[in-house]
Amino acid sequence: MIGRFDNVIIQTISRLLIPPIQLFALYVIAHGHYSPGGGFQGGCILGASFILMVIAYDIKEAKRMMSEKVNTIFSSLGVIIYSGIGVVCLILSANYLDYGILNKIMPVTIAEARALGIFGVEVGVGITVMAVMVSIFLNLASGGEHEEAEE
Amino acid sequence: MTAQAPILIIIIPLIASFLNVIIGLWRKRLCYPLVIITLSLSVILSISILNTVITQGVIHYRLGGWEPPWGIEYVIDHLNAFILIIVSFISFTIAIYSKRNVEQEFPEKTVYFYTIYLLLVTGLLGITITGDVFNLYVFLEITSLAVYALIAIGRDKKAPLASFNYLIMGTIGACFYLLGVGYLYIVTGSLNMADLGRLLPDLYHSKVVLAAFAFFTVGVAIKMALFPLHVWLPDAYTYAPSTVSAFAASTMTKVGVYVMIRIMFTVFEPRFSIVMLPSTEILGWVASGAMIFGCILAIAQTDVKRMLSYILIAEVGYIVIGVSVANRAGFTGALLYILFDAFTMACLFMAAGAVMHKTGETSIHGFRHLHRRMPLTMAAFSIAALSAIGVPPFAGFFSKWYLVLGAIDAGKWIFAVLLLLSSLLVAVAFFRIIQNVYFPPYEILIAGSEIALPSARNDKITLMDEAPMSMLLPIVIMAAGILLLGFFSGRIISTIIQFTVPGGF
Amino acid sequence: MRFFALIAVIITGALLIYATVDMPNWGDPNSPANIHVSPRYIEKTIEETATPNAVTSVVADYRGYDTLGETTVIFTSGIICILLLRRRK
Amino acid sequence: MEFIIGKFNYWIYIVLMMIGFYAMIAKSNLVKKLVGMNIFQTAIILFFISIGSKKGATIPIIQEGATGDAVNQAVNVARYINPLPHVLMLTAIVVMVSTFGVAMALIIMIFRKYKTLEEDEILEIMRSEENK
Repeated sequence: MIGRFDNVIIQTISRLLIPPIQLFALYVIAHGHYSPGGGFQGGCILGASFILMVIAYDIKEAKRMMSEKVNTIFSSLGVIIYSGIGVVCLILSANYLDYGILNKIMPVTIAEARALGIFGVEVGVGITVMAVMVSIFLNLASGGEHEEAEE
Repeated sequence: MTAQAPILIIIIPLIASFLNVIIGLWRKRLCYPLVIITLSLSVILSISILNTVITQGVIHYRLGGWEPPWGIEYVIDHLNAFILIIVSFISFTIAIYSKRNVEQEFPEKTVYFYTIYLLLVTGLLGITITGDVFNLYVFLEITSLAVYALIAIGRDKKAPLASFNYLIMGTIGACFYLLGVGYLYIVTGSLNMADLGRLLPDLYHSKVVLAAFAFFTVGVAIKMALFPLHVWLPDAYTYAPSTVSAFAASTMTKVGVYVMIRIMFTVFEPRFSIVMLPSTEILGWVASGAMIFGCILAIAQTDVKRMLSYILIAEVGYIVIGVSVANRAGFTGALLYILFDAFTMACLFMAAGAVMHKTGETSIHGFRHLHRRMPLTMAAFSIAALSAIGVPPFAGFFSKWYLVLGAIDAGKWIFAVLLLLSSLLVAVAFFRIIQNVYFPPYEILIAGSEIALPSARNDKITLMDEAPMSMLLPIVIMAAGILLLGFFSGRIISTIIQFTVPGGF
Repeated sequence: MRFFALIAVIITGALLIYATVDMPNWGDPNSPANIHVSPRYIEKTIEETATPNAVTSVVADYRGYDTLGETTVIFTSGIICILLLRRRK
Repeated sequence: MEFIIGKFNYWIYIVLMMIGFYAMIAKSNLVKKLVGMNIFQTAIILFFISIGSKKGATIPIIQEGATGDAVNQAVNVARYINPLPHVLMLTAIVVMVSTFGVAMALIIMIFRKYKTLEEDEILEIMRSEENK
């Protein structure tokens, strides 16, 4: 349903805009400890940058940057990171998601270990949200009939 | 290991569902074994949890190590453990059953089907095990989303619309539940069930608490398809793939009832739900409406799956009536009914699905003479049907016995009469099918176009053509369960159910 | 259907208005919701998690399990969109 | 008067929720139902956020102790709004986004099969197909 729409101004501007948007998204994810932000918000912004790509060019072009397979792997990778951090806590003989125990494998205090745990979790959430936003958008926009980019 | 069992039972299927996607990209064939292994692990874990609960009492598990009102806590008492075993066992058996059904109905989507199936099981287990009202909402939504999708991929053209209507109703239910959580939070400031149970008694006069209770009840009633709010159920379960309707029919409504019991008797005290409000009285009448209405509509159907859906509505009515009479016998009957009905419904829907797999139709006429073609499936179907009716040696009889006993104990003769009347109606509904299977009326044989080829048709009928092994085995397991569990009902009551009865009954 | 919807909406609205009468005022710092559980999050977030943003620490640590559920929900919906719509040509 | 002004947010939320609820049940266009669902859910978000507010308070990013020199300074709880409802709504927003995505996917499936999104037209098509 989204056909190619060639417009030099739109394509150039989005080329210019996408890197700062992605940088800002990373900032929002990473700086969630000290300012409003976090995994979900940052992931949404990151996903929006890919969606901008799709709108300015077309689905094939966007898929050359991130194929559907990679996207699917990312969407489950994020949740695996999240639940994996919990499993690491389990293996270190604490309760699930008890990040405080991470100080056993890292030279930090318990509170800092918790902060690190929070950061890891936020990264996981961000990856999943980004991948899922893109995948939902692509499937809804094309009715599920988009083709793989030919390599 | 056993100390961490409460969380492992959730995260093993959860992580398996994430891995399933990645493995599916690589080797599609590995998905089915992965699902079977995962779910068999959760069966083992749920048995170990039940064992721990029986020997050591209530399990408390702090997620993230935070103490309860601040963090999320898992609380597992006899009631949770009981429901956990039902859900994990049924999901395991139906996963075995699903293989051929999935291959036949949507061969190119097996990976995603199994991912969603695992998430559905995770959601149900998560609802059952948690001790936090908001955590329950999150898992409720995982379950609901998964079930909407699984219903929508049914082969029937009407499936997406049925699923959409379910989505609208289900979202209303979930939002009402969330509003209930908000109303409790605004007056107490807590989200933990045990903490709420401690704080609420001082606030029972508050109008906010009353509204919260109303929203909880209506929201959960939508989710478990209690009579006037059941409208989404028949369409959804009729058009869903047979694996999904078997699983959803046997577990989702039961978990809904569990949530209702939890809210009414743990978050609120029985004193509030029974004495201060006439809620059990209202529920009792609503449930008896469900029993009669569901059975009458079931008799009117010609499609077997749709008929079973209406029977399911009636069965929800039975369970709720057991809770609403508010005494020991009634409650015992309700819990026994949850167990037996999960087996019965799974068996009935799976048998109907096996017939659909072989003959491609589920109308009652399609069942004619099937006892020669699919003897085992039909035997299992008849056993389950007799159990649903409540014929003595089968499991359903024992639970109905307690339900009637409870109604009489509470002095509510009218409920007892309605229970028996509705059992009679269920019998009428099922004997229409059983008659078609074993002794089809002669005039039906002549009617229709099939008369043109009597000899060919007879050959087809007499040929034994059972469902494939992976379908037959779960059906037989369920039927055996129905045959045997009834005799152990005394054991089940004395080891598990008698501890679940809330104080004050 | 319209009539039925109107009745349902009016009943719900009446219940909501009835309940609102007993609620604490908006913005009241001493309402139960603001004094029972949440002060701990504000007071201890730096000491216990080294994270000044209390929302982040509650999202990902104190109630981190909810967030795992939340992430699972969104993962579910992503997979569902593929399951329902994807058709390879 | 105090009674009405003091609970201003709650009255607004009730009105919003009733609008959304009505649209969800009564509208026959499927997309309008979804819009109603969104209004309904937004109303709930407004309600939760209103619970957590405190007059004169700011966002819950703790200033005391964050800068190195002022460690162990007691935190004034009344200065910061309640973070918990925000957390709950963060989760609920994600759930709502997901529900909306699934609902849109279902709508596309329905449109593929019936070429319309008006519920009564779909029911008519169903009926005419059954009679065939």
